Amino acid sequence: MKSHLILSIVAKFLIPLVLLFAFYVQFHGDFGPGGGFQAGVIFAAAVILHLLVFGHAATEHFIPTAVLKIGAALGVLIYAGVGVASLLAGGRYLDYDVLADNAVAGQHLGILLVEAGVGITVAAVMILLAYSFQQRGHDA
Amino acid sequence: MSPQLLMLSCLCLPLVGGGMLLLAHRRPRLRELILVLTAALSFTSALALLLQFREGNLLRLDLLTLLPGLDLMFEIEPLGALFAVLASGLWLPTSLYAIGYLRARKEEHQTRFHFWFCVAISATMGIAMAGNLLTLFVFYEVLTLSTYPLVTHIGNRGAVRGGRVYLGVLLATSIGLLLPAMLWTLHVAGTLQFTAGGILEGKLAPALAGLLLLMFVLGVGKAAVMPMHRWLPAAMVAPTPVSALLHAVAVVKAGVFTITKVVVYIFGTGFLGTVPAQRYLVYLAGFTVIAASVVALRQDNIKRLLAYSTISQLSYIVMATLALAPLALTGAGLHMVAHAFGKITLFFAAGAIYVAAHRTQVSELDGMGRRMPWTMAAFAIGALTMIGVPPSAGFVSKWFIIAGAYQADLYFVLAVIVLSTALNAFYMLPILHRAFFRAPEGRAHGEAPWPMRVALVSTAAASVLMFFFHAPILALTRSLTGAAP
Amino acid sequence: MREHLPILLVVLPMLAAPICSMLPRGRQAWLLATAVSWAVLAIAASLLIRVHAEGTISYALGGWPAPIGIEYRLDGLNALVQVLVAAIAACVLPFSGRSVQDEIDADRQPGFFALLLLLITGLLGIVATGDVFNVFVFLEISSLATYGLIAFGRDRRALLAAYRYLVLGSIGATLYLIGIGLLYALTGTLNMQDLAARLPAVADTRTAQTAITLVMVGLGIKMALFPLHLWLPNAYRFAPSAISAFLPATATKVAIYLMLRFVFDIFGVGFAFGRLELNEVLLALAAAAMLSASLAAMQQRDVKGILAYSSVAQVGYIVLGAALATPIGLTASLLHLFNHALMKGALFMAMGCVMLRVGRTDLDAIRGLGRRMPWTAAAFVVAGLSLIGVPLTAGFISKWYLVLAALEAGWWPLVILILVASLMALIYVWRVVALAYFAPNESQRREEAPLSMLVPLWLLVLANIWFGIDTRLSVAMAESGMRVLMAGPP
Amino acid sequence: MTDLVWPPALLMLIGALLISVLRGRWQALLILATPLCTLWAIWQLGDGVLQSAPFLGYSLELVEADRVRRLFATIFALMAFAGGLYALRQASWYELSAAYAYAGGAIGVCFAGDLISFFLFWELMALCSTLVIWSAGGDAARRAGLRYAALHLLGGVLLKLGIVGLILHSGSIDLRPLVLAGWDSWLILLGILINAAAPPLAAWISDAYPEASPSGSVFLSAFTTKAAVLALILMFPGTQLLIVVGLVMIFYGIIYALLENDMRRILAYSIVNQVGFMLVGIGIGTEMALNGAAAHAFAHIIYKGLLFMTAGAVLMQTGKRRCSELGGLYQSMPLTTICAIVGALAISSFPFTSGFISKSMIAQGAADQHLALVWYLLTAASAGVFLHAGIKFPWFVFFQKDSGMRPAEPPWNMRAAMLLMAFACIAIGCAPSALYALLPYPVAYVPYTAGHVITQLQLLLFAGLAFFVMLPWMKRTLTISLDADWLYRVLVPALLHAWLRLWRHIDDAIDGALGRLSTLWQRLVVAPHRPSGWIVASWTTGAMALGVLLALALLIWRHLI
Repeated sequence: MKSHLILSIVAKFLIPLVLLFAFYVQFHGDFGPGGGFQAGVIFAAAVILHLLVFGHAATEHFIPTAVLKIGAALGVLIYAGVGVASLLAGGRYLDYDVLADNAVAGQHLGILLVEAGVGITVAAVMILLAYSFQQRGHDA
Repeated sequence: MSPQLLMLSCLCLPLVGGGMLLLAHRRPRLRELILVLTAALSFTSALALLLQFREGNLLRLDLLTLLPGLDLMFEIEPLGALFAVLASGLWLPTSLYAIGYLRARKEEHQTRFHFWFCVAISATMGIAMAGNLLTLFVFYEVLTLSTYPLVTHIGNRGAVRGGRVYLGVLLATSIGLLLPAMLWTLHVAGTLQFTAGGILEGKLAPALAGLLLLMFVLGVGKAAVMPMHRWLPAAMVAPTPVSALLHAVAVVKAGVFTITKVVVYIFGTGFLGTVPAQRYLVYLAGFTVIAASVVALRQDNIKRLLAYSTISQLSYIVMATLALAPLALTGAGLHMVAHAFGKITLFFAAGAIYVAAHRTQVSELDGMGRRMPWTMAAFAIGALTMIGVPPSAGFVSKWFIIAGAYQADLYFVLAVIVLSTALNAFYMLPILHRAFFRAPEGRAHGEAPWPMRVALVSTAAASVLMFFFHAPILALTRSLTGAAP
Repeated sequence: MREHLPILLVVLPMLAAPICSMLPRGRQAWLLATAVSWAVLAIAASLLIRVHAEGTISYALGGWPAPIGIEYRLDGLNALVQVLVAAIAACVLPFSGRSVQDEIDADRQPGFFALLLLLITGLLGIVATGDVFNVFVFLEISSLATYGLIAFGRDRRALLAAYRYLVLGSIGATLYLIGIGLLYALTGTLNMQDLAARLPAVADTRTAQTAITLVMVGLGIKMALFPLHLWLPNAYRFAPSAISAFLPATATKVAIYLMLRFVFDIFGVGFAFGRLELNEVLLALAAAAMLSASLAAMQQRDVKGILAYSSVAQVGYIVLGAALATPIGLTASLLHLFNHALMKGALFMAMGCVMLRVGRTDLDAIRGLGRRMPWTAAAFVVAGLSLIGVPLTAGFISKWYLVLAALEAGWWPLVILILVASLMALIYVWRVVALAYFAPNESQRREEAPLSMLVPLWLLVLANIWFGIDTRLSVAMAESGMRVLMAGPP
Repeated sequence: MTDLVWPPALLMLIGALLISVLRGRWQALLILATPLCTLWAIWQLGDGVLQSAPFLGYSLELVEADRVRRLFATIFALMAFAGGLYALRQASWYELSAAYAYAGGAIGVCFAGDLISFFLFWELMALCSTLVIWSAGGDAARRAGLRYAALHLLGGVLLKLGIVGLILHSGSIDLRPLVLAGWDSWLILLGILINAAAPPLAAWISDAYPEASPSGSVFLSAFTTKAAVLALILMFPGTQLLIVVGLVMIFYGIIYALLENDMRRILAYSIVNQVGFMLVGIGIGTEMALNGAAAHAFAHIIYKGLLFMTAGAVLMQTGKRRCSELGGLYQSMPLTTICAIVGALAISSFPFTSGFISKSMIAQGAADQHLALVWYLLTAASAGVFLHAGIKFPWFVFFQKDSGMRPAEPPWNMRAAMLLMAFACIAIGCAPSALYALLPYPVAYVPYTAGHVITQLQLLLFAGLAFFVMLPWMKRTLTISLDADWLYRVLVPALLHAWLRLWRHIDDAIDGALGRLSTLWQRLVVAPHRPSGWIVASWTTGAMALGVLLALALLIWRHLI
C-alpha cells in the first residue's frame, strides 16, 4: 500500500481519541444518551480507519480475525447470559433487580454487562465486515 | 365376508396385487401368476359385491372424513356395481392378453406396466363405488395420473407427445371445469352426496343449472364429448392392452359413468327435465356421435379409427343419459356394457394383428381373415356390436336407447341413431370385406400367442352372449331408473 | 421454569449461536444446533398446548409490565406460527448435516450454524413479541442472519443475491421503522395492544394513514408480496440447500404472520380494509402474484427457480384468503400458510438431496431421477401433488377452504383464478416429474441420498399426506388462530 | 307344446354353419339335404304360436305358423334347394354358407310371430345377403356390397325405430295388421319398402344383384324382396298407398329395364316391376288380391330364379354381361336358351306358365273392386313386362346378331337346377290348383277362360310386334342408366366429402386461430415471464429500490388524495 503521510499522521492522532470517545459513550450509556450499540460502532470506526489507512496486515496484527470472531460471539453470550442469570436468580428474563443484593446495584451491574456485551459484539461484527470487504478486494 | 370388507377388498386387492408384482419383479412367471390371480380375485370380489347388492344389503363404507361434510365414502348403487363388475371382469382377459402382448413384443419395464395397470384398476373401482362426488373426483384424478405411465409406456418421442395431450386435456378439463362445477354444487346444495332424485332441485335457477350441467359434461373430459375429445386419439400411442381396457372400458366408461351419476344423483332427472339448456347438450352429444363417425371414415390407422368410433359411441351414452327417460337410462347403462365388450374385442384384435403381422393400417389387412381367422372373427363380432346388429350386444342397448328417445319424444336422437348406424356400417364393413374377401399378401404368419387369442375370443363371446342373456344386466340398469323417479 | 418458556424459546438459540460459532468443528456445531432446534420444538409445542389449554400467555421482559416494558404475548395464532418455525427448523437441521458438509468449507461451517441459529432466534422473536419495536430488532437479527446465510451459497451469484436482498430488506426494515416511528409519535406507545387501543382516536390523521402504508410496504418486501418479490427468486435459488429449504417455509411465513397481526389486531379490519381499502390492493396483488409468478415458474430452467417463483405465487394464495377478511378466508389463509411451509420445505429438501448427489438442480439434472434417486423423486412427486392441490394432500385442504371462502364471498373470478393457478402449478410440477420419470438417462446408477437427509424429507412429506387426510388438528389450529384475528383489536 | 317343434329357420342356420365346417362330399350332401329337411320341418308346423323365448323383457314368438307364412317358407326352402343345387360345385363354401343363413333368415321372417323376432331375422338377412354379394370377389362387388349393406342397415334401423315406437306406444309386440297412423307405422312401412325395392330407394337392387356371383344373384333374387312382400301382407294388407307404390314400381321397373344393357340389371329391374304387381295386390287387400299377391310371389321366385340362373350360366360361360356383347348363344347353349325362354314366358304371364295364373289373380282382384284405372294399368304393364323381360332378355342374349361366341352348356348341376325350375314354371301354369290349395284364402278363380287367354295372347302379340318395330331404339344402350342410386353413389359420397372438407377447414381455421392467439399470448404474456423476460430477468438493485419507492409513493398518494 502506498503510504499517505498526512493521512497516517492524522489517523494516528485521531484513533486514540475515537477509541476514548467510544469508551465514554459505552460507559455513559448508563446515565445518558449512549450505550453499547453506538459505542461498538464508534470503536469499530476507529479500527476501520486504521484498516483503511494502514492496511489489512497492520490492523490484523493487533486485532486478529480469530479474536474478533470470539468477541462477536462472546458479546452475544454476555448479553444472553445476563438474561439467563437473572432467570436463574429467580427473576424474569433481563430482570436486573435480582442480580445483586439490592435492586439498584443489580440494575447497575446488569446494564453494565449487557451494554458491554452489545458493544463487544457490534464492534467485532463491524470490524469483521470491514475485514471481509478488504479481503474480497485482494482475492479478486 | 361383510359387505364393507368386500368393498375395501375391491378397492385394495388390485393395489396389493400391484405391490406384490413389484416384489416379484425378477421372476416373470411368478409375476404373471400374481397378476392373473389378482385380476381373478378382484373380479370375484366385485361379483360378490354385486350379489350382496342384489340381496338388498346396504353397502356403504365411510373411509375417512377430510373436512366436515367432505368425506371419502363409498356406496354401491346399480350402475356402480355394474361398472365395477364390468371393469374387473374385463381385466381378467386383459391381463392374459397383456401378458401375451408384452412377451411377444418383448417390451421393457413389464413390471412397471402391470403395476400401473393395477393402480388404474383400483382407481376405477373407486370411481365405481364412489358415494359422493368428491370421492369420485379423487379417484377420477388418480385414474388419469396412473394411466399416464401406461400411455407413454413405449417412451419414444411420439408417446411423450401423445401422453402430454392425454394428460393435458384430461387434467385441464377436470380441474378447469369439473372441479369448479363440483364446488358450485357444494356451494349451492351444501352436500356432494349422491342422492336418489338429486340434490339440486329447487336450489338452482334452471338457467344456471344448464350452465352447471354444461360444465359437468365438458368437464368430464373422459367422456370425450366434442370438443374435449382430442385426448382419445392421442392416447392411442399406448400399447394395445392399455387402449383395450382403459380406453375402451375403464377410463372412458369412467367418464360416461360420471356423467350418468351426476345426471341421476346430483341433478335428478326430474329437475333436469325443467332445465331448458339440457336439450342443447343432447344436440352436442348427437353432433359428436355423427362427427366422430365421419372422421372415423377417413382413418386408416386401425387404432385411431377405433378411437374415433369410441368417441362416437361414448356420446351415444351421454346422449341417452341426457334424454332423461327411464328407458334411455337403461339403454345408457346397457350400452356401457355392450360397447365395452365390443370395443375391447376390437382393440384386442387390433393388437393381435400388430403382434402377429406387424400391421397397423386398415389398408394392410387384406386377407387377414384367412391368416388369423379367430382374431378376425372376433373383430367382426366387435364391429357388429358397434353397428348394433344382432346377434351382438350393441343391438340390445341401442334398442333401449331408441325406446328411451321415444319416451322422451326426442326425434333428434332417433335421427342421430339412423345416421350413425349407416356411418358405422360404412367404416366397419370395409375392414371386414378386406379381411375376409381379399387375398392375403406378404409374408405368411399365424395367429397371435394363445393368451391373446383366449382373451379376444372370450370378450367376443361375451358380446354375443350378452345379446342372448342380458336379463341380469337389464334388471340392474332398470333398478337404476328406479332410483331416478 | 415453566413460566419462562416463552423467553427461553427465543434465548436458547440465541445463546447457542455464539457457542456454535466458537466451536472448532462444523460437526460439533451441527450437533449443537440440531439439539437446540429439537429443544426449541419441544418448547414451542408445549407452549402451543398451554395456550390452547389456558389461553393467552403474557411474559414481561425485565419485570417491566406492559405497556412500558417489552411484552411477549402468545395466543392461538403466534403459538402456532412458532411451532411451525420450530418444526421446520427441527427438520432442516438434521437434514443440513450432510448438505452443509458438502456445500460449505469446513472452517466456515460453525459460522453457518451460528447464523442459522440466529435466524431462528430472530424469527421466533418476531413471532413471540408483543412490541412493535422489538419486532424490528428481531426482524433485523433475522434479516442480517439471512443475508449472511444466503451469501454462503456455492454459486458466485449467491453473493449478488444476498446483496440485493440486503438492500431491499434494509429498505423494507427502514420503511417499517419509519412507520412505527410515526405511530409512536402519534400514540406514544410501542406495545401492540396499547397501540391498538389508542389508534382509533388518531385514525383520521394523515400521519396514521401514512404510517400504515409504510408498515405494509415494509412488510410486503419481507414477505415477497408481488411485485416486491424481486429479491426472492435468486436468493432462494443460490442459497445453500439447507437455507433454501428453511427460508421459504419460515421467513416469508413469519412476515405474513406479522402483516396479519398488524392488519387485524393493531389497525383493525374496519380501518385497514374498510376505510383504507387495503384489501383491494392486496387482492389485486395476490391475483397478480398467483398468475405472474406461476407463469414465470413454468418457464424456469432450474428447479429451485421454479420452486422459488412458486413460493411467490403461494404467498398470493395466503394473502388472498386474508384479504377476503372472512372467518373462512382467514382459516384458509392460515391453513395454507401452514401447509405451504410443509410442502415447500419438502420440495426444497428434495432439491437439497439432488444437489448433494448430482451437484446441480437444473432440469437436466432431474433427468432419470426416478431411477437414480427413487425416494427423493417420490418425495418430490408427493410434495408436488400437495403443491398442486391434489386431494388427499395438505395442499388440497387449504385450497379447498380458499375456494369455499371465495365462493362464500361471492367472488367467482377468484375461484377461477385459484383453479387456473393450480393448473399452472400442475404444469410446472409436471415438467419436473415427467423428466424425473419419463426421460431416458444414460447413467442409471442408483445413488440415493443418505438417510440423514431422507428421513427429515419424508417426515415432511408424510406430514403433507397426514394433514391432507386427517385435517382435524390443522383445521382446529387454523381456526383458533382465525378467532384471534377476527376478535380484532381489544 | 314348444318342445317338439323344429324351428325351420334354425335347421337352415345349423345347415349353414355345418357347411362352413364340412368339406367335400359331406358338404355337398348337406347342401342338398338342408333345404329339404327344412321343408319337412315347415310342413310339420301346425297353426298358431309354437315356440316362444324371453328377450328384452318380452316374450318372443319365435315360431308362429299359418297358411301364408307356410307358403312363403315353402317357396324359400325350395328356392334354397334349387339355388344350392345350382351353386353346388361352383360357389365357394362361404358364399353357400352365407346364402343358406340368408335363406334361414328369410324363413325365420316367415315364421316370426312378433315384431322383435321379425326384426332379428330381418337383420340376419341383410347381413348374410351382403356376404353373398361380397363372395363374388372383386372391387365392384365390394363397393356394391358396401352400399347394399349400408342401405339395408339404414332400412333396418328405420324399421327398428318404427318397431320400438310401436311397441312402446301400443304395448304389444305382436306382429299384426297395422293402420298407417303415427310415426312408427310409417317408419315400419318405410323400412319394409326399402327391402321391397320401392322407388326411389329401389336402386340398390340393380346396383347390387348384378355384382354378385352367378349363383349369388340367384339367391338374392329370391329372398329379400319377397320377405318384404310377406311382411306387407302380414302388416299392411289393404293399405291404399301400396297400390300407388306398386304401380310406380311396375312402370319404373319396365322403363329402366328397357333402357338397360346389362342382362342381370334388366332382370333386377324386372324384380322391381314384379314386386310392384304384388304390392298392388296387397294394396287392394281383398282375399282375391292377397291370394294373387302371395301366389305371384311364389311363382315369381321360381321364374325369376330361373332367369337369373340362365343369365348366370351365360355369364359364367362367356364372362360377358352386356346385351350388346352377347347374342347368338342359342347355337351352343340350347338348353339354357329354352329355360330362359320358359322363364321369360312365365314372367310375361304367357298362358300355361306360372305367371299367367298368378298375375291374373291380381288383375281380377282389381276388377272385383272396380278399380278400372288400376286394371288398365296392370294390363298395360303386362305388355311392358313382355317387352323387357319376355323378349328383350332372351332376344339380345341368345339370338340377335351372332356375337361369334360358342360357349358350352353349363355343368350338370346348373342344368339340373334350371330344368327343375323350368319344369316348376310350367307345372304350376298347367295345374294351378296345387298352388291354389296352398294360398291363404280359399280360391274360387278359374284362370283358363277362353276370353282371358285370348286377351292375354293378343296383348303379348302386339307387344312383341312393338318390340321388333322399335328394335333400333333398343340397341343403343351401352351406358349405365342413371337412377335414384346416384343418391348414394354420387350425392352421399359428395356430401361426405364436402363434410370432411368442411371439417378440415374448420379444423384448420380453429388451429389457425388458436395458433395466432397463442402467438399473441406468447409474445405479450409468456415471453416477459421467461428467464430473460423483463418481468423475471434480474433487476438491478437500484431499479428494485426505485420500484419499491414508487409503489410506496403510489400507495400513499392514493390515501392522501
